[in-house]
Amino acid sequence: MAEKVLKKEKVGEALKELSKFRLFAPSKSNGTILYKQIEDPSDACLDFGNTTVPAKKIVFPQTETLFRFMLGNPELKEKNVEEEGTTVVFGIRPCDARAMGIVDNLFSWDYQDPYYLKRRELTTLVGLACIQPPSINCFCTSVGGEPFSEENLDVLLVDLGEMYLFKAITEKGEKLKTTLGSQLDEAPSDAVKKSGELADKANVQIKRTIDTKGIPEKLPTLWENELWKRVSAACLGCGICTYLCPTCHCFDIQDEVEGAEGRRARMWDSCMFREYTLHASGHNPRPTRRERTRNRINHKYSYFPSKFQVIACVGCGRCINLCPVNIDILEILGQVVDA
Amino acid sequence: MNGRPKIGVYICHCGINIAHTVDVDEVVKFASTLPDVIVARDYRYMCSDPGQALIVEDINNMGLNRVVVASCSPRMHEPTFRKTLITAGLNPYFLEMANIREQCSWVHEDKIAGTEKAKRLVESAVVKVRRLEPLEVKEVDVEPSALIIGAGIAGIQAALDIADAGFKVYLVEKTPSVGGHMAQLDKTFPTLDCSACILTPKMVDVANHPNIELLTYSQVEDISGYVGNFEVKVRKKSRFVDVDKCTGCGACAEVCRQAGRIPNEFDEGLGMRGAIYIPFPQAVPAKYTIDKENCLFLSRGKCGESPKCQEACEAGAINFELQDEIVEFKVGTIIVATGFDIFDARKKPEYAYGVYDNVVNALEFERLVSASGPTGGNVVIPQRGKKKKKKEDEEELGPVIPKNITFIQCVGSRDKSVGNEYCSRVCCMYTAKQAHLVKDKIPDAEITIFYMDVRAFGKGYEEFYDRVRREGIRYIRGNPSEIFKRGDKLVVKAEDTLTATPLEHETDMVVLSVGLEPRSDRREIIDILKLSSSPDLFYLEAHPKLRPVDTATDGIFLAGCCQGPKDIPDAVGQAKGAASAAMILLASGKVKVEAQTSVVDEATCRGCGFCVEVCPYSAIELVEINRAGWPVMVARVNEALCKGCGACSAACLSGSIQQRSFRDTQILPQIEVLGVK
Amino acid sequence: MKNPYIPYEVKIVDAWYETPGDRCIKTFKVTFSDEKIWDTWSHQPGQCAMVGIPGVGESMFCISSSPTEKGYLRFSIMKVGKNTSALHELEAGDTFFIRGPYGNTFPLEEWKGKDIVTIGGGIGQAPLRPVIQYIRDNRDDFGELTVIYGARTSADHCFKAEFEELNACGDACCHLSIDVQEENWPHFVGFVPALLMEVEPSPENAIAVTCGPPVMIKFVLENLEKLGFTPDQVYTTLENRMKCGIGKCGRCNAGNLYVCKDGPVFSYAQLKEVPEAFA
Amino acid sequence: MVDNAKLKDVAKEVISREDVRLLIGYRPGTYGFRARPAFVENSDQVDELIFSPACVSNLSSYLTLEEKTPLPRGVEPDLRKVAVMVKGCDSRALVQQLVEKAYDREHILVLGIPCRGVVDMAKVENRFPGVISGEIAMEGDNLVFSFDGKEETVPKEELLAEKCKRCRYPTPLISDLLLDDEVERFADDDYSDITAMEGKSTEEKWAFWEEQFSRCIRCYSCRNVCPMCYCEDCVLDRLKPVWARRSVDISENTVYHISRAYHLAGRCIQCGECERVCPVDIPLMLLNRKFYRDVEELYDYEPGIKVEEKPLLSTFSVDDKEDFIL
Amino acid sequence: MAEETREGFEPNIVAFLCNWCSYAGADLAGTSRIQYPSNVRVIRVMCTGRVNPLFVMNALQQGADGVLVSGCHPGDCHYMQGNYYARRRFTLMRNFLEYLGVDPARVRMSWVSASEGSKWKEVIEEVVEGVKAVGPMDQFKRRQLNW
Ligand SMILES: Cc1cc2nc3c(=O)[nH]c(=O)nc-3n(C[C@H](O)[C@H](O)[C@H](O)COP(=O)(O)OP(=O)(O)OC[C@H]3O[C@@H](n4cnc5c(N)ncnc54)[C@H](O)[C@@H]3O)c2cc1C
Ligand SMILES: Cc1cc2nc3c(=O)[nH]c(=O)nc-3n(C[C@H](O)[C@H](O)[C@H](O)COP(=O)(O)OP(=O)(O)OC[C@H]3O[C@@H](n4cnc5c(N)ncnc54)[C@H](O)[C@@H]3O)c2cc1C
Ligand code: SF4
Ligand code: SF4
Ligand code: SF4
Ligand code: SF4
Ligand code: SF4
Ligand code: SF4
Repeated sequence: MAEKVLKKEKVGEALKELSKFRLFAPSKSNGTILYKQIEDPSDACLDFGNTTVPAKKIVFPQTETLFRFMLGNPELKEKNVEEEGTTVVFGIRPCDARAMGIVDNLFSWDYQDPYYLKRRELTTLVGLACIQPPSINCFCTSVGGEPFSEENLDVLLVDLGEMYLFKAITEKGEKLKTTLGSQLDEAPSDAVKKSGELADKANVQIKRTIDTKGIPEKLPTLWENELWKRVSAACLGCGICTYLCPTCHCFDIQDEVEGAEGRRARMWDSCMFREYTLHASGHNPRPTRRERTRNRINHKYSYFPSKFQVIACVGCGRCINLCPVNIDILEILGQVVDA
Repeated sequence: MNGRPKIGVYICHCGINIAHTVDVDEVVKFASTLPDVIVARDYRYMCSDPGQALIVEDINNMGLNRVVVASCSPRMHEPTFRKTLITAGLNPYFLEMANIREQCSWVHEDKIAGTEKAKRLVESAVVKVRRLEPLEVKEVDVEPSALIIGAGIAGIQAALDIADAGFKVYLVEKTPSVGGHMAQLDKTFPTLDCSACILTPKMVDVANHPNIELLTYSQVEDISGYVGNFEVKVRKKSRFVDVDKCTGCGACAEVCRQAGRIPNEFDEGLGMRGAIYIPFPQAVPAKYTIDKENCLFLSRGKCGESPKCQEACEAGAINFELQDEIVEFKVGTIIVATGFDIFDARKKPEYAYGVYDNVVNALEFERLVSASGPTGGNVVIPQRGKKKKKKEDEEELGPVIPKNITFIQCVGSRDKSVGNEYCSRVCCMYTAKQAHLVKDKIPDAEITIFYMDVRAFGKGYEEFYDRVRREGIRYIRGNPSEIFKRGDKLVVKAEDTLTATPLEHETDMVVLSVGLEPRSDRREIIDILKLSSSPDLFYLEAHPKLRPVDTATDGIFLAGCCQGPKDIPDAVGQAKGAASAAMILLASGKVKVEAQTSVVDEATCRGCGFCVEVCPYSAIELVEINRAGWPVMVARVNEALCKGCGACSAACLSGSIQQRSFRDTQILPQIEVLGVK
Repeated sequence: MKNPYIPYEVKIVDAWYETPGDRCIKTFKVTFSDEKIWDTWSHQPGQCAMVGIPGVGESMFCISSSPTEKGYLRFSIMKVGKNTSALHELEAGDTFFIRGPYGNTFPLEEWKGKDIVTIGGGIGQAPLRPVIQYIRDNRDDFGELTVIYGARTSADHCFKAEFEELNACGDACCHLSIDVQEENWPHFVGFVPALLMEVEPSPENAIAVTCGPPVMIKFVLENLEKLGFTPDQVYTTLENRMKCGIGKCGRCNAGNLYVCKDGPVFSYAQLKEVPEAFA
Repeated sequence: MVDNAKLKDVAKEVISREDVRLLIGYRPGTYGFRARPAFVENSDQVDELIFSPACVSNLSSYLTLEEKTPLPRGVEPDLRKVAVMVKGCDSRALVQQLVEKAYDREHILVLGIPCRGVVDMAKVENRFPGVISGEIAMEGDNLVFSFDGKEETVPKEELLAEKCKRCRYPTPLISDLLLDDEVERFADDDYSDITAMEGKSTEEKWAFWEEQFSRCIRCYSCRNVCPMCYCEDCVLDRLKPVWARRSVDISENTVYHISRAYHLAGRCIQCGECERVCPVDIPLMLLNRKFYRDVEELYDYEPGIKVEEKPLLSTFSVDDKEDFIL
Repeated sequence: MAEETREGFEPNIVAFLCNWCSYAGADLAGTSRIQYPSNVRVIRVMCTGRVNPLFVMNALQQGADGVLVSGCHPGDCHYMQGNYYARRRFTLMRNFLEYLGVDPARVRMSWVSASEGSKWKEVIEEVVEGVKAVGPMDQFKRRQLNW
């Protein structure tokens, strides 16, 4: 099977071709890298660390209509995701793609979430391997990932300097390869080898690591441990660490009305918010940021693994990088290990 | 428990007034499609008896629990329809009106546009009425008594009027005697009656009136509560003289070791007194007072072998152990009559007041011309600071009688440079009066008055001014720029602005006609009663024209110079006005309080006090509550004080204080339906 | 595959207030607008449903009727916030929407042949009512039924008529309480945990089910232990805030349990392992 | 620069006091050049405390952020003092909190840090990427970065936080203990950013803000970090009434930002925290500085300067400008 | 949207009127049969002091093209100070909205006393003209993006 490459000068063309789908790629907006639906290829920016907001927002939008209705009319009009058509995410980092795989567990557990699952089905993920870790807080290798991980990706691109190695991984990937046909070129013979070398190099560049073995089992034993108070003291209770985490998936459901028309919609929610568990009576089972932080870590590193056998963290480092007060999941895990 | 809102919408034709430019049928049709509207009807005259009966019937038959009337302005018929609801047994606040006449049919000829607007207004009323809550119209009882603060002529007059009407009055005076400034005056313009002659009987009446409880040498410490129910705390300062025993004989004062050493305030420091004293012979009550600061025994713990006064007092009234006493009582209404201060002429250094003994202010001059004053009514140049050690000293120095006296008007009035833009309203007249009195006493005196304008607006004033001018008094229009001494004469430098000639005028004595100022201690009362001040810093009336004796706070009134400069007739007139306003309350015995008041959600209030600051009626205070074990401050509204303006609701960031019937939850839906086209 | 977020319309057959006041409780008896749905619908005591009005929102309530009561579902709803206020405005003939049934059920099969004690407080009686009703409708399958119930005042008692009837027909022995004495109150005065000690049910071949405010549950559990009930003889239902009801939205978890899916019914034995359960 | 040894001594003394329950200061962060808030409850924890130009957080936020859980009956609340380290800008938050009676003056103990500026961490990380661990110190007008065994000096101007370049009050306006000599004002605000924005056309302005607001993910970090946003139940979270819907789109985001900016009018003390924490780099200071400038210009009012000051919007002057009123 | 602008555009303006002056003034305009454009829809409040400037934002979001707040002349407020507070609040809010790119013609304030029926008409005409000139307001409007 001959490998293909995408020459850098042809990226624009390729994106043009792909923009017949719902195409998302990283884009620079006011200095911030965010996924953007691309109509003009020049909006895309492939020379980036990682996006601030993870690609989860493409398959699990921050606000999403579930159904619509007219007030007083019993007919409910379900939102049809199918209409959105094929979606391509171009340049997703391997950790974000892995994260989708993890979140799939949740949305397909027992009740099937039609919106999420349909969109996943419609989406092709074109990954971009991390030649070097986008940030010093990347720790994917500690939680089962890798800078070159192919998990959940349909295509993996590897930056070889002049060109990207284009590696189709799944059937969807193969299809995309066909779509791109003329934009792709035959890979030089050493491309795969070079890619392998780069992968090895990338792996060792991950500086901050932790041995997560045993953490899921240990966490429940530390319920009342002092450490929770210490690590959460500075927390602001904002939504950064959760909204920006590719594996966080909590949502709220609210009805909105516009004149006689209305919709029921869901929107991201965060376990770090005070009102997340607040009862109408004023009672709150997680009354302070200590309980909320504990829940966040436990959820990712204990509850989720106990239910789905996988840690709900891909080590993307966003929650560390973007936490305004330097609350650091690696430090917390370190303390869990040491406790 | 709440059932579903069942709204009836009633659209009035108002004859053809509405129907002419609003398609009433269409509005009815539209209204009946709105959520929760059970019935929508139209009628020729909704406010007519059959119109109202229609509503009552529907309420009774269809179980309506909210009513929208779309007709004329709520300013016209809201009370009418509220009564309709009451008749039907519904809370009157479940009513909302849509003004489709004054603000629709009468102002828009275009029937399509008018109808469209009428629909929107009806919809807005419907969404609001749906969210209205039942309110209670409360009445509170009025305690049949009044507090009057300040016993100058204004306070005295108000006290007498209210007491005569049969209500209890507490009259609180800061100084040892009632009387205020008027007691210090000699004769009063324009009639020249002697001040003491007309004031003293009133002072005595106050003391003897069975309905008046006189609290002199006392100060209000705290007032809480609201109209009809004020709780008052007064500190009666210790006089160290048992007033029940003191006969006012004055034996004590004679022997006081400090006698003649302490400037007497009543005489503006021109006369002297001892540490135990009575401010002036006609003082009411005629009881002696020991001035704590100057009494040797009280300030140093030792007065010779033993205090002489105590020995001298046969009644045994002097008791150094006496303490301040706090008295508390309830009143229904309050009149503030705390009067004024005179302008401190030192603030105009060019006039050298305080530098030369022969520059005096007008109040000092009143004491000088007063027969009961320190000079026995002889106009002499006062010698300040030279303490009369012995009686003989006085004779030695001999009084210096001025032959040339100059008055300067408008000192501290109409003068932006000292911050007083206003006219003090009495200086022109009392200057004329004083000039006349000098002429009486020293017929050959040369008298000059520097003035800016002469304002003689009152009854008999112009006549009086004319008379004085004819007595040979020289009026020079001009504002002196400087006073200095040349030899033993004073020189007044000025410009005669009528002739535009600069002049230097030599004289023996200058009298500064100082203006009236808000009292320097006025904040005490502001803090206790939360009164507002006008820009001139006098207490602010509720409306300058229509409510001139009222304050923003129900049940609190103003009388006399505390509200602004006045002469005696005006002060008395206002006192009578305030008294009658107070008596209306006292006589009716009840006051209705606003129903659309504000209310605080204590669970979310953050105790910032923004609402407290903006409330013009001081109806909100911060109180400490226990929130799940923690002490926190939250706002609380006194519903008897709240007038329902809603300013607090807009000031509160956390949305914790809401005006009933105008809550955010009630207004936002209105905005929503009116915003949509 | 049916979209689990889309609710069914139900019609209110009857509605009445159980209790008065600001936080009043109203019971709704409803049937599906589309009768056919009954064919696919089946629920068991302990299960819940999302109840809502499009344009207002949804919240979770337990179905307070037993599957043995055919042709209708019951909900008893306390007015506490946005949805519940809107629901309270509805009357017979009106409609709202439900989806479900959700959650697990009381293991009534396993309880057969045993004595059952229900201990409820306030609106917490709502999930216990279907248990009681189920036992009444299968009376011979169960042993003795003891009903312990309390509320702040006598006016705050839900299901008053049913308790009287229960006692009268001898299906169960009911013990009622209020917090402070009132005139003409013939029953116990005090808190529910105290009443429990007064009644002193025997743990012998018995199951205890409790629901109510968190503090009450805490002391009831303690007292049951004192009476000799072992954790696996005691059941309760949890009411964590939930939005989806189907194990997605995240918030209802108590430790690693999804209350909406793994619960709301739990045995005390299970919950003892979950530190967050009674937070 | 505050001497860190002295700082520790003072902190030790303070936290040992009977009437102090907590001391909030700074400690080194977990990576790069970062520093982070430290919560010291006993003297053993004092050693980690530092102050350096990396100490960007405004710690006064924590005075109002603390969640008070319901106390069991019979348990007395712990009302002892909280000691807090504040820079000049941060101290103004304390002043404004006191203006708003957020707590009693006696409940706090203020350790003032006369400050010569802190860094813009984003700029620092751009300049020295990939540094696992390092320290920043200020020497004169230079910042000295030490990491991986080396030292680099950069003029402070280059890496200073924007707010420091406009700081009028480098020395705390309120403090019980000043940890260093007072610092002279070294900068002032010319509001050139605001004037530039005002100079744009209506269309340009909205185009700019629309772009900015559309990025907002409504993580509420800007609100939660803000020392002046401490309502128990923010109106923007409320379901009854709904001021801002929960859904995230340009309309609701705009409403969120207008509401918050208006709620900060005459209250925002320019600590810059909101803008610093925003993960998607929305120039929030450009919003609240507009109010700040207008308030200063129109009403001669600066929040967070005097404890006795009345809140801006709870006062008025009869002569307030009204040229736009018909 | 921009196309339907100007030509035939009838703006929708939400007005907040204090009960004592402006509402009474508007009533007087009615009693005097003074004709004016029908674009303004009034919400009555007791005092302009009640009007939260965020109401303006809300109205613009809900679809209004302009907002008017009208109260008693300074010094005449029935509650003495309400209009002074309102003046401050609205000055700031108006400047701010302008700064965001909302044309200031959309956010107006006026003093209309109970006796100024004809002034009310003038105010309405000026406000309506002003808003007409700048066209429909759609900046804050809910765009039903995800609908
Ligand atoms: C030099 C001069 C000459 C004048 N000549 C004339 C004239 O000829 N004819 C004329 O009509 N008018 C004249 N006036 C004006 C006249 O004095 C005033 O109109 C009159 O005194 C006003 O009376 P009042 O009761 O308002 O105030 P005041 O006389 O000032 O009385 C106020 C009283 O309240 C007391 N008080 C103040 N604060 C408190 C408190 N907190 N608690 C308790 N008690 C308090 C004071 O001690 C005082 O007794 C003259 C004024 C001056 C200055
Ligand atoms: C499994 C389960 C069974 C329940 N059974 C009943 C019952 O039978 N009768 C009854 O009266 N109540 C019951 N509740 C509680 C009921 O769900 C809440 O009282 C209700 O959600 C309040 O909604 P609201 O919109 O009126 O209040 P708001 O305060 O306006 O609610 C906002 C949102 O908060 C959530 N919420 C608030 N309080 C609670 C709470 N206590 N539990 C869960 N979610 C909450 C809801 O999602 C709601 O949409 C049950 C809750 C759960 C989880
Ligand atoms: S850990 Fe950090 S990002 Fe997460 S909520 Fe707390 S402050 Fe925000
Ligand atoms: S928990 Fe943090 S590191 Fe892990 S996936 Fe989420 S954001 Fe990334
Ligand atoms: S303004 Fe609001 S939050 Fe502040 S004290 Fe008043 S009610 Fe409470
Ligand atoms: S911090 Fe930024 S993204 Fe988060 S709510 Fe504030 S402006 Fe929006
Ligand atoms: S709005 Fe921003 S700059 Fe102003 S006080 Fe709050 S966090 Fe600081
Ligand atoms: S935005 Fe307003 S209501 Fe919300 S926390 Fe800040 S000040 Fe309070």
